[in-house]
Amino acid sequence: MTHLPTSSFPALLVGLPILLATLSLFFGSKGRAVVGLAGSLLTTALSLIAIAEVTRRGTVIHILGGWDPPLGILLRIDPLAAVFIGMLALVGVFISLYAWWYFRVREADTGGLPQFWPLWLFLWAGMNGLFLSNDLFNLFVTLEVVGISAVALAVLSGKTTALTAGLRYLLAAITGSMAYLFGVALIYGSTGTLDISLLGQVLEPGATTTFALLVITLGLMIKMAGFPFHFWLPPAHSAALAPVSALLSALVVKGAFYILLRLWMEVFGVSLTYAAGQLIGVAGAVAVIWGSWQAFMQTSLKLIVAHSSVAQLGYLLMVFPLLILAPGVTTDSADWLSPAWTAGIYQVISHAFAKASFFLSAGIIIMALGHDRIESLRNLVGNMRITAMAIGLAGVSLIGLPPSGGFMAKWMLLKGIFLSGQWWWAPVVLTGSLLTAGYVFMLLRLAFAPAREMDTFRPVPKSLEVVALLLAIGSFLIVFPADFLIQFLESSAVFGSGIEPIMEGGEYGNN
Amino acid sequence: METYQIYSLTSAVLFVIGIGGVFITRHFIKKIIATMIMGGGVFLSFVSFAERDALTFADPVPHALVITGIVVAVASAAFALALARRIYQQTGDISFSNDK
Amino acid sequence: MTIVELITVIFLVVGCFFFLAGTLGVLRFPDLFSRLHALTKADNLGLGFIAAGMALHIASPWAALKILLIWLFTLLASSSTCYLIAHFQKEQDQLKNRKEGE
Amino acid sequence: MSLIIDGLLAILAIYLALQSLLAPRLTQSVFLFFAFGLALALAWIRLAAVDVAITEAAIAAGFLGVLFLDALRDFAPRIPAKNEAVQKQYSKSQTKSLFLPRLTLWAGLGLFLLIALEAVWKIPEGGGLTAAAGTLLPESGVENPVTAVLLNFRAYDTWLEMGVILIGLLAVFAAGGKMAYRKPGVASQDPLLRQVILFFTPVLFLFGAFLLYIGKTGPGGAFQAGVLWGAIGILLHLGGWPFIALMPRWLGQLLLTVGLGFFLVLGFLFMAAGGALFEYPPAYAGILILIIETLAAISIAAALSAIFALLNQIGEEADEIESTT
Repeated sequence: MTHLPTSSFPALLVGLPILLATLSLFFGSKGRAVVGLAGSLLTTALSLIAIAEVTRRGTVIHILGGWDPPLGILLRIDPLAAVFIGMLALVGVFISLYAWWYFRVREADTGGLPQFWPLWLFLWAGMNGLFLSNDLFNLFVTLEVVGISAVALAVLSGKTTALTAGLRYLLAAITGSMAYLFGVALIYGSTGTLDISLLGQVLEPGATTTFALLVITLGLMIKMAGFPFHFWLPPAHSAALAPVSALLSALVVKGAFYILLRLWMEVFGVSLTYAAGQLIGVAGAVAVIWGSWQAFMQTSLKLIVAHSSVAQLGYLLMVFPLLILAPGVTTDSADWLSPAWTAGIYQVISHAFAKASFFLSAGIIIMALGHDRIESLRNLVGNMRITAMAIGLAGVSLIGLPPSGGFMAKWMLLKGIFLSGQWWWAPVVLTGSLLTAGYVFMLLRLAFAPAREMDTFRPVPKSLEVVALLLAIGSFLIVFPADFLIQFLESSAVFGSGIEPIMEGGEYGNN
Repeated sequence: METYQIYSLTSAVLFVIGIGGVFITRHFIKKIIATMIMGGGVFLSFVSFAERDALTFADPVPHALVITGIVVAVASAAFALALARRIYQQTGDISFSNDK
Repeated sequence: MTIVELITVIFLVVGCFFFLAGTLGVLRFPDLFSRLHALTKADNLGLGFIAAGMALHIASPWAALKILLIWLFTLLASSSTCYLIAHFQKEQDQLKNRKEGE
Repeated sequence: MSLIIDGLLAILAIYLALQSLLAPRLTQSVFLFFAFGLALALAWIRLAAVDVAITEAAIAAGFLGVLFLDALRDFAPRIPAKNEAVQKQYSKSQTKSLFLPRLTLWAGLGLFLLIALEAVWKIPEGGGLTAAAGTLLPESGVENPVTAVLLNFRAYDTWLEMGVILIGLLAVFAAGGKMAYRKPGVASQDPLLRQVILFFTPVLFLFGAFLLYIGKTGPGGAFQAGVLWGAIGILLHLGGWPFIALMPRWLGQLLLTVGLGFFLVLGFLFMAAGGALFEYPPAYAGILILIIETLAAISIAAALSAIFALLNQIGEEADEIESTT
C-alpha cells in the first residue's frame, strides 16, 4: 500500500482538532465556545478539501514518522474512509452550530459547561483517526479516545440518571476495547504485523484466527450496541444533553461499525463462514424488531429516539449476511454485492442525518417544555412549526419512505436480499419499517392534535430549530448525488467486495 | 512447554476471569477491577509473544503497545472510579439496580 | 563453593526466615499495633539480609550501592507509614474512648 | 526449575485475580488487586519486559492503587452502621439471580475459556518485529528499542495516548470534579509527615529525572518518570499543599498541555518542512526525543496528580455531606 500517493491531509485531519482542543483549554467558558465552533468549522472545511483531494487523486496515504509498516503506522483515506469523514464533518458541523446556541441559552439558565467543546473536538479527532487508521493497535487507541470522550460528554449534565447510564456505558466500552485488544494480541502473535493491508495477505485460518475474530467482533458489537449488547445505549443516549445525544447516536456508534466492516471484509475473509454472516444478520434482525418495538412502547421522546437507534443499527448488521457468500457462489456472479454495500453506506449516512435531527428536535422540545413526555407534544405544529417539520422529515427518513436517504438504504437492502435469494430477511426489514412508521406517526398524530391542557411552550431560538430542520432536509438531499457517490465508492478496493468463505466442515470449518 | 506458553495460557485465563467478572460482579469497584484484570490478561499475552519472538532482545513492539495500553486502561479506570464515586455520593448506590 | 557464595546463601536464607516470620506475624497477631510491628521490623530485617546477600553476590560497588539505597528507602517509607498508620489508629481509639466516656 | 517458578507465578496471578473478585469485603478486593498488579509486574520481569514492569508497578499497581484506596473512603466507610446497610443492600441484590441462567452463564464462560486456551495454545509463530526494530534502531536516535518504538516508530500512538490522559482528566472534570482548595488537613500539621514529604519530594524528582534520562539506553522513559513526578503532586496534595489548585490557571493548563502540544507542533513543523508527521531528522532524533519525553513526563505528572486531586475532592465532599447530615 506504500506505493500510493502521499498527502498531508490524514495527519492534519487528526492533528488540527486536537491542536484546537488543546488550545481551547486555555480559555474560559465563553472563549472555549468560540475556539470550539471555529475549530468545528475549520475541521469541516479541512475534511471537505481532503475529500476533494481523494476524488482527484484516488486513495492517499500518510506514512507516520516515515517508517513503513509493519513497524510504522500508516494512515490512508480511501473513498470509503472519505465518505465516513464527510458524513462526520457535515453532521458534526450542524451539531456544533446547534451546540453553540444551545449552550448560550443554557448558560443563561444554569451556567455553562466548559468541558463540552474540548471533549467534542477530541472526539472528532478520534473519529477521524479511526476512519483513517490502517493499524489494528492504533484503532484501539482511537477507539479509546472516542470512547472516553463520548462517555465524558454523556455525563456532562451531572444528573444521577446520566451518571449511572454513563458508568454503564463506560464499563461496556472498556470491556469492548479489551476484548478487541485481545484479538489484536492474538493476531499480532500469529502474524507479526498490525497493518490491515498486510494482514489481508498473510493471515492464515486456524483456531487462533477464529478466536481472534470472535473476540474482536464481540468487542466491536459491544461498542456499537449490537444486539444483545445494546443494553447500555438507550439510557446513555437518552440521558445526555441534546447535542451530545445527537452526536453519540448519529456518529459515535458508527465508528465501531466501520471497524467491524473493514476488518471483516479486509482481514478476516479467511476465517469467515456463511454461518457467521447469518448469525450476525440474526443479531441485526432481532435488534431491528426489538428496538423498534421498544421505541413504540416508550412514553418519552428521547427514549423513543434512543431505542430507535438500536433498531437502525440492526439494519447495518443485516448487511453482513449478504456480503458473505454461500459456498459455491463466486464474487463475480454475486450481483447483489453493490446494492448491499450501497444499502450499508446509505443507512449509515441517512441515519446520521435523521437521528441527529431527531435528537436535536427533542432537545428543542425539552427546552421549550422542560420535559419530553410525548403527551405534551399536542399542538406542536401550532407552537413550533419548524421543529414539527424536522421531526416529520427525520421520521420519514427513518421509516424509509421515498424520496429520503432512508428509503434508498432500505430499498437497496431489499434489492440485495432478493437478488441474493436470502428472502428470509425481507419480512424483518418490512416489519421494522412498519413499527418505525408506528411510532413516528404516533408522534405526528400528537403533533397535529389540538391542544387539550395548556402546556406553555417557552420561546426557543429559531436558529436551533433551523439547524434541526436542515439536518432533516439533509437526510433527503443525500439521495441526489447517489450516482456520483456510488461511482466514487466503487473506486475503493473494498466497496463491492464479498467474502467467498472456506468450505463448511473443512479443516478449519465453523468452530 | 516453554516459558511463554505458561504465560500466554495464563493470559487467556485472566482474560476470561475478567470478562466473566464484569458481567457477574455487582459492585461498581469490582466491575472496574474486573476490567483491569481483563486488561492484565491481554497485556500478558502481548508480552508473552514478545518473549517468544526474542532475538538479542525481546520484541520491543508489544512492550511499547502494552505500556500504551496500560496507561490508556488506567485513564479509563480513573474516570470510571470518578463516576462510581459520584453516583454513590448522589444516591448511595453501589451497584446498578436491576429494574431496568 | 567459595566463601562469598556461602555467605550469600546464608544471608538469603536468614532473610527469607525473617520475611516468613513477619508474614506469619501479620496473619496471626491479634491487633493492629503488633501486626505493624511484625510487618515493619521483621520484614525490613529480612529485606536487609537479602539486600546484603545480593550485594555480595553481584560484587560491583555501584550495584551494591543501588541495593543499599533500595533498602534505605524501604526503611524510610515503611517506618514513616508505620508511624502514620499507628498514629491514625491511636487517634481513632481516643475518639472512640471519648465517645464511650460521654 | 525456572518453569516451576513461572508456573507458581502464573497460579499466583490467577488466584489473586479470582480472589480479588470473590473476596467478600471490598477492602480485601482492593488489596488483592494490588497484589495482583505486583504479581503481574514480576511476570513482566520474568518475560524480560522491564519497561513494562516499571510501568505496571508505577501506574497500574501504584497510581491506580492509590485511586482505589482513596475510593475505599466512600465505599468501605469506617462508620459501621452505614457499612452494614451497604452490605445488606449488596447481599440482597446478590441473591436475586436464578439457578438456570447462572448455570448457562458458567457453562458459557467455561466453553469460552476452553476455546481461548486452544487459541493461545495453537498460535502460529508470527516472528514479531524484533528483527525489523533491530535493523532500524540505529536510525531512531535512542538505544533502548522500547523507547525507539514508543517515541519514534510508533510515536503517533504515544501521542494519541497522551491525548487520552488529558481526555481522562477532562472526563473526571465532566463527572463533576471540581478543583478546589483542600482544607489544610491533619497531615500537614504532623511534623513527621512533613519531614517525610520534604525528604521524598526531591528524591522522587531526582529518581524521575534519572528514569527519564536512562530511558534512552535502558528501561525507563517518559511514562515511568511522569508517574513518579505525579507522585510528588499526590504527596504534596495529601500533605496539605495542593499546589495544582494553588497554581495560576494558565500555568496549570500549560503544564497539562505542553507535552501533547509540543509533540504535535514539532510534528507539524517537520511536516511543513516536507516530511511526514513525527518524522525527525536522524541526526537530531536523540535530543528531540529527550525534549519530547521531558515535556511529556511533565504533562503526565500534572494530569495524574490533578486526577488524584479531583477524585480526592469528590471523597472530601462526600465526607462533608456526611458530617452535615
